[in-house]
Amino acid sequence: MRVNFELRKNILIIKLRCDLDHHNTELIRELLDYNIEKKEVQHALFDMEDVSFMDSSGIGLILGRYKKIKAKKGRVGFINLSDDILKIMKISGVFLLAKLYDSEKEALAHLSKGEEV
Amino acid sequence: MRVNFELRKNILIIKLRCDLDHHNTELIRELLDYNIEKKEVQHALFDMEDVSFMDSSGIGLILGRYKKIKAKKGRVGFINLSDDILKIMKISGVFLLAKLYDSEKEALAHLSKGEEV
Amino acid sequence: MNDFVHLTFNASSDNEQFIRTAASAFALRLNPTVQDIYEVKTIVSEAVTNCIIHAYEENKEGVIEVQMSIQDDEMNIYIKDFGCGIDDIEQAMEPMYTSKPEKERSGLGFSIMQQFSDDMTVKSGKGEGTEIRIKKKIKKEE
Amino acid sequence: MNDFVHLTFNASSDNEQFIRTAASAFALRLNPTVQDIYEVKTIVSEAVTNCIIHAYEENKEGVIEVQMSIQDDEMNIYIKDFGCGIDDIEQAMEPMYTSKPEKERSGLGFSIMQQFSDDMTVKSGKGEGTEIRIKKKIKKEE
Ligand SMILES: Nc1ncnc2c1ncn2[C@@H]1O[C@H](COP(=O)(O)OP(=O)(O)O)[C@@H](O)[C@H]1O
Ligand SMILES: Nc1ncnc2c1ncn2[C@@H]1O[C@H](COP(=O)(O)OP(=O)(O)O)[C@@H](O)[C@H]1O
Repeated sequence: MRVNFELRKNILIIKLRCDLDHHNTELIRELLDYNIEKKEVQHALFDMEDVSFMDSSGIGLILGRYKKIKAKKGRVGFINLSDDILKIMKISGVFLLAKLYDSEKEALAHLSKGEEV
Repeated sequence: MRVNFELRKNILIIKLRCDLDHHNTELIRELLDYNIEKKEVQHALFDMEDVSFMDSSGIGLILGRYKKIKAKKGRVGFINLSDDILKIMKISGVFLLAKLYDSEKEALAHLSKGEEV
Repeated sequence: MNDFVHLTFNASSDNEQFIRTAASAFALRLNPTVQDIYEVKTIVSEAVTNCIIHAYEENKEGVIEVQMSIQDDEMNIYIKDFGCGIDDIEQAMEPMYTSKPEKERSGLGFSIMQQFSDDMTVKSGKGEGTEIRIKKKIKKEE
Repeated sequence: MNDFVHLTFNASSDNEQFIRTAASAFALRLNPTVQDIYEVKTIVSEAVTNCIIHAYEENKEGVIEVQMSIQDDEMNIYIKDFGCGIDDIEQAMEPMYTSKPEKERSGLGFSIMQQFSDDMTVKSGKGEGTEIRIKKKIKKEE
């Protein structure tokens, strides 16, 4: 399995488990959208613990999903970023739109409280 | 470090810690011989735990060291072989000359007792 | 005599992971830091992905060349395709510019390649394919 | 269109580890068993080592080609050098035969390649370089 999903109230935890390159983003995009578009889902939390590589295709994937969540007036968060992934994500400016949390617990609390990024 | 040595009485434990291909066997051959030729050494025990790849160059290296130990009227043993390495070593017939032991303890006891292979 | 490897392969997205692994395996002889390995992988991943998506528009029959060589502590990487080419290189290299927003491209490929390289030159023209030359200094792992 | 990769590299022993890694990275798309990965790595390692030691007698300037392609569940591997060639192929393929016992060669390279392949053909002649073609069925990891 390249992705695991877990729903906590209205927050979808998306645990990505593959290299986020062009090849894999093509394979998982629809699956992500299928889950994000479920009506119970408002916010998304990306758990990047098992992502060992990500390039600009991965950034494209994440920005695309960000837009879907935004359309639902939801928020996006990240946890468990390695230094390398963090570097790529900083280049992308994605942290202007979504927040990096120190733990799942913290992320779940903040996302559901409706706090602004 | 590609190799660790440890002397137990007259048994030299040789812990190999690299792929045993042509490139690495060229790099470690002299170091092995330098240690084997020390006068305290009579037997050799190869610990293969950290060898994740071995091809016929590795077999050549081992047979060459076997000859040096044999010249000292010593014996050679092996421990910690993965299935893959075991397969390659079986093809080589090296087990007609040297024995595979289940543990370091067993190997040390048998090698020093002067038991025949 | 400096070590080199030339690779020629078809424009299949399965080859993206292959070329990353090959690039890091080639760099290994310089005993690179983990960070430099990551950057080398990212550089070739971005460049080869561009060949697949842009140069050949996902036609798997397209041919991609990657050449890597080592000179002292520097790695030279050359990526070439025989695809559609780039009309306006300056525009293409702008951060966030992409000709394929509908494919969710972020337009950051060139920016990332540039940030991770010590030197990068792009040679291209409409219908002439694209060649990218990169130099990257590799720091040794202590 | 079947995926392929052609590699050309110089006869440096540093390239032995590179080519093993590249071969296993290429095979990965077939979702192979750990055992098949090991066997693919061993096949190319033996063949490329022979090019370095025998064909070019450790002259790093020698050029080696490795081509890999996939057809259904089968991997085709082709290894070519432009070195000294083999005079007596039958003798060379005998288990334990080596022309370089002083280099502690075990003479088992060809035997191992053969055991790990489903089909192997060797084409060579004195002064004509050597070509080896291997077919290997890849079992899928469950
Ligand atoms: N190899 C190539 N062949 C043709 N066009 C290319 C190539 N590489 C890049 N381009 C063009 O340059 C633009 C910017 O590339 P890049 O910065 O990597 O962003 P992205 O790949 O996300 O579009 C692409 O959208 C494309 O129009
Ligand atoms: N690429 C090659 N070019 C020239 N001679 C070769 C080549 N490959 C193998 N040979 C010859 O075949 C012999 C047997 O090869 P092999 O079974 O791999 O054993 P080894 O490499 O241990 O000698 C070699 O000793 C050499 O004489």
